[in-house]
Amino acid sequence: MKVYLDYSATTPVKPEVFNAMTPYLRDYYGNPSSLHSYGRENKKAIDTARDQIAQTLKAKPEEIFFTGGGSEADNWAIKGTAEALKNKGRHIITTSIEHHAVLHTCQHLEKQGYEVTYLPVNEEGIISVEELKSHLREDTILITIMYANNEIGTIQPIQEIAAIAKEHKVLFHTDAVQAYGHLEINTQDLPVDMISISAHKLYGPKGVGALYIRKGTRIHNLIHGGAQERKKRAGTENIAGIVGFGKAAELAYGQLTEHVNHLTELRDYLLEGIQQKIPYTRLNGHRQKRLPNNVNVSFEFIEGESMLLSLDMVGIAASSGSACTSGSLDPSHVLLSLGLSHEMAHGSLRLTLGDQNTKEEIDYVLEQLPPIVQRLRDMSPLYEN
Amino acid sequence: MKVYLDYSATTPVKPEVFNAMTPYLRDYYGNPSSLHSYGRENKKAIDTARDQIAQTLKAKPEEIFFTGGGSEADNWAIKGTAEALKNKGRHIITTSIEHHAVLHTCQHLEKQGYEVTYLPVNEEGIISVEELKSHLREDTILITIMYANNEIGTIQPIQEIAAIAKEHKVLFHTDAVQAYGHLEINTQDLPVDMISISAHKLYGPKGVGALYIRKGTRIHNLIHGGAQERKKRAGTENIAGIVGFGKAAELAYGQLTEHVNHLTELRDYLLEGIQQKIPYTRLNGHRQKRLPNNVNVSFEFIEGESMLLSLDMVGIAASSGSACTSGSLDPSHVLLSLGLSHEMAHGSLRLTLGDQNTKEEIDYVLEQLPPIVQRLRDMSPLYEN
Amino acid sequence: MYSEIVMDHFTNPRNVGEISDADAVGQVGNPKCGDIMKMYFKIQDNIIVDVKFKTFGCGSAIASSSMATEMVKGKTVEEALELSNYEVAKELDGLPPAKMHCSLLAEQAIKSAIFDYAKKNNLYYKELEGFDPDAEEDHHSHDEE
Amino acid sequence: MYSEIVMDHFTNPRNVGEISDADAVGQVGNPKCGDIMKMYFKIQDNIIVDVKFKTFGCGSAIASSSMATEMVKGKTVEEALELSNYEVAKELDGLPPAKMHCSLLAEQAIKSAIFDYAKKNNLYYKELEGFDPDAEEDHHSHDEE
Ligand SMILES: Cc1ncc(COP(=O)(O)O)c(C=O)c1O
Ligand SMILES: Cc1ncc(COP(=O)(O)O)c(C=O)c1O
Ligand code: FES
Ligand code: FES
Repeated sequence: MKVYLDYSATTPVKPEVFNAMTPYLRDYYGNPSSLHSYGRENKKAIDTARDQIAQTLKAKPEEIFFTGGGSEADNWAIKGTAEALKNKGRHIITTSIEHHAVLHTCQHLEKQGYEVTYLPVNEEGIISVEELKSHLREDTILITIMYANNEIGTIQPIQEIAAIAKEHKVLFHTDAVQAYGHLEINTQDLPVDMISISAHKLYGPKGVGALYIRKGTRIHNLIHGGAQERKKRAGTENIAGIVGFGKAAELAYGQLTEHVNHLTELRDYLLEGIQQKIPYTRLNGHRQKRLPNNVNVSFEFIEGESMLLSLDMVGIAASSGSACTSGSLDPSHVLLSLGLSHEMAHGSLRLTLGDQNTKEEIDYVLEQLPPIVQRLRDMSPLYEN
Repeated sequence: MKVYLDYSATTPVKPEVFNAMTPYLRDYYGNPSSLHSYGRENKKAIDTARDQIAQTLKAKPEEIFFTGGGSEADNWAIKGTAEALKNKGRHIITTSIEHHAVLHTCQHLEKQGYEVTYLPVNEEGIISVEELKSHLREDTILITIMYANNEIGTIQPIQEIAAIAKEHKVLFHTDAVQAYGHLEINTQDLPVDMISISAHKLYGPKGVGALYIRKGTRIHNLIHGGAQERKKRAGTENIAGIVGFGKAAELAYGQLTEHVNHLTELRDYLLEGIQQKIPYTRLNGHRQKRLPNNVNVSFEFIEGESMLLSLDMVGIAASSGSACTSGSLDPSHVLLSLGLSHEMAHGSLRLTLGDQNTKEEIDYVLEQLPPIVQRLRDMSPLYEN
Repeated sequence: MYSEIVMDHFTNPRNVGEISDADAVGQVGNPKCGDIMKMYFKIQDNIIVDVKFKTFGCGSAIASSSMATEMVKGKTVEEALELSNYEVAKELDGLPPAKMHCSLLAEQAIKSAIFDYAKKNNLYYKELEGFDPDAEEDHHSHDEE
Repeated sequence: MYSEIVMDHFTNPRNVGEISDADAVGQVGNPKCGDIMKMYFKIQDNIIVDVKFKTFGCGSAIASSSMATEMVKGKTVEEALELSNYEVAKELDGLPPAKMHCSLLAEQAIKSAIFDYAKKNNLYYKELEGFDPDAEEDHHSHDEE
């Protein structure tokens, strides 16, 4: 049996999305910036996708700017506003559990003379709104806090954070790459200025994302050049990718409730099964305030990569820490932020669910996982029977 | 008859390229950074594409970094080195006819305290190597000069420029987005440090490009985050796009001579036909030192957009100025740099050829174009019969 | 991008040409931003009985000239002075936002011709107060943010 | 990513376990970078007659332990001291560059066990000069540029 449980790393492209994309790879090839009819087809397609995405966020189409992915959107939001507002101030507030696209960007800005506050999180991965308030300064120009975490699925109190930002007239950006497609995000109710999203997390193609920029927000370009994206993001548009993103967004939000119910049910079944069958297990993240598709547990005494290898050998794809950091061997900064010891952080397993998963697959995982953990524990010098 | 003559704006995706891409949209969906087998398939595919592109440039695979397009590559090369070398100096040399991805990036850097010299070009669009030398300073950190121009197809004396840069130990970047796929670029003979290329100009998909960075070149990241692209360019990879790029590059350089011969023949036939049939016509750019697929002419007394509209109505797709700038109504900065008057710059027509064009198509253009020009001239207050 | 009416007026522009013994000739625009429009009026008893135009400009400039000449033909001079570019654009079934200024060129060309007529005939029109036919307006300001 | 031999030693590691009456016990690694390796030797007449290991670490650490124990079994103490991580990696049919340090861990674990043996028996080995079994080496330095 093959079971893919790494949907937070990336999702397969839905057949409907693939079908929507192919004409733009095969048949229509004009440059959307061109005047002739070849270009116009493509321009229309981009407009449609922009509308589709705007609708899911209850935003205006002209507030959606396509990018080459979630990382570019994060970099743009942060560097673009830092640069635009540098005469106003150079203090940025973020959290210690952001994705590297935010974290490394902030660290880069620190080298350029900006000051960054990294808010800690509690044991369950949630920041304190009071603490956020206490760090606001005269020269704070940006708050960037992720909507939901990619490793532990924890959802932050975004509504409250946004209200504080608004009250203090500080720009607020949220990395919603993981939240988008799982949670309702309504820019009419939520006073957020910028939102990063990425197609390949919701059954769209890789290499395309978007930044929502509320009208009137001052931001410099990250990629200068041609007049694409209303002069805010240069480069010939990845049309097929954009069309796929639009379609994927429409599908995701068209069936959000069913999707979330299905995932939540499987998630709870999986989590409870693991906790029942494997002793010395810790749930990472908040039990309720978490993405419907995220299970993240640490098994004491064993290490993640060997677990992943063993799971892979029985056809189960999972991750330990985030996929993006697995090129590195350091324990996850998110898990360390929760207060986990290095050993516990190393022993983490992330299982993230998707549309295609079934109860039978979960049963298979619950059958395969315990002996794997036991075998590795038996080999571990940290484990005493 | 429909005739597409806007290949420099963008090309259709070749069927072989499309076929190479589809499995990566439809079947393989792992994240290449993941440890499990789903990810590995994709990792291999990226490695293959990197090899394919490295081979066309006689470069090492680890010198190729994928980006979201040519514009991103240009921005990265220029900002990334400017930032890395800012303590060494802040002077950059470029030309007045660069693509906006270079030009606007340089202008942006000027606002950040850098100094930029924009070398003029002669009537045929070529810079003077002597002039370049005379502008080199102690604090010059980068020369960025395009290989071949996107509007007028002019090819710069890159070999000489690179030699000068090397001699003076200044980094040299070239925007080869238009040259790549048309000219041999051999990084073993050419001492260039960075090269920007883009897939959609050589029958690959839109939204993917690459920056060649010679080993040892100091450059900061433009997009920070995950460890992708050897930690130099964050973001989940656009795998299908990258696979398509690799395939397109391989195909282009596998049949370069035939391709170039075919284009050159058609180009000369088209150009000579136009010059014969339409009086008051000026060839823009150098007659010999030009891309094999580029015809750029100015028709006195008339304006470009109305010409494009008229051509579009008889099925001919062309451009006036570059596609990327046609969102703007200003006359092309490239043509103005050649010394053209504003009216002449406005009356320019760019016809760029591709693989699919035939002599019959060119004959059709040569039949349709003269009456269109005549009709518009008859309407023009500048034209006296 | 363009409406059918625009395309019709672009393809078959009405009133193209010159009037050699015109009572009023106006030219506006600036080759710098690529658009020049020239209008010729034949005026009898304060009525515009004939109009011709020549335009160096984009498709929407040509269509606007054509439509504007049709709209002022048969009108009194005063009525012609009241024609706004919005009305021209409306008759064309709309123009893209970036192309509204092309219709303004047509409004200005009409005003310019009447300015010439007033000068030649020593007439005064309130609507032309402050009108400078040689003003180098920048029709091409971008909505850059 | 891993060779077949690595996968074989990972799946069926040889010599896993402990030796309760071991003559030499060594432990290296640092939980900070996630890897701990513990080795037990039974030594008779200067020959390593039995070896066991326990490893908390990645797949290649487990495979390296398994292979290294196989390689030193039956060797003299001096021969075991000469075993380098390159040889271990080579026997495994290679390791990815980022995983070479895991094989180093095995080399170090062997040295650490012999260090223990030397201490207990008052022996001197030139190869162990300067060896510190508690050194906190950072096995995870990245080749960041
Ligand atoms: C010379 C040149 N440089 C850069 C670019 C930008 O490439 P892309 O559209 O892939 O961002 C283009 C084409 O648009 C170009 O012609
Ligand atoms: C929370 C979060 N932010 C940003 C990203 C980066 O998105 P992308 O891979 O599209 O660049 C990811 C996923 O990799 C993510 O999970
Ligand atoms: S007349 Fe200037 S663009 Fe239309
Ligand atoms: S033991 Fe540290 S990663 Fe292999």
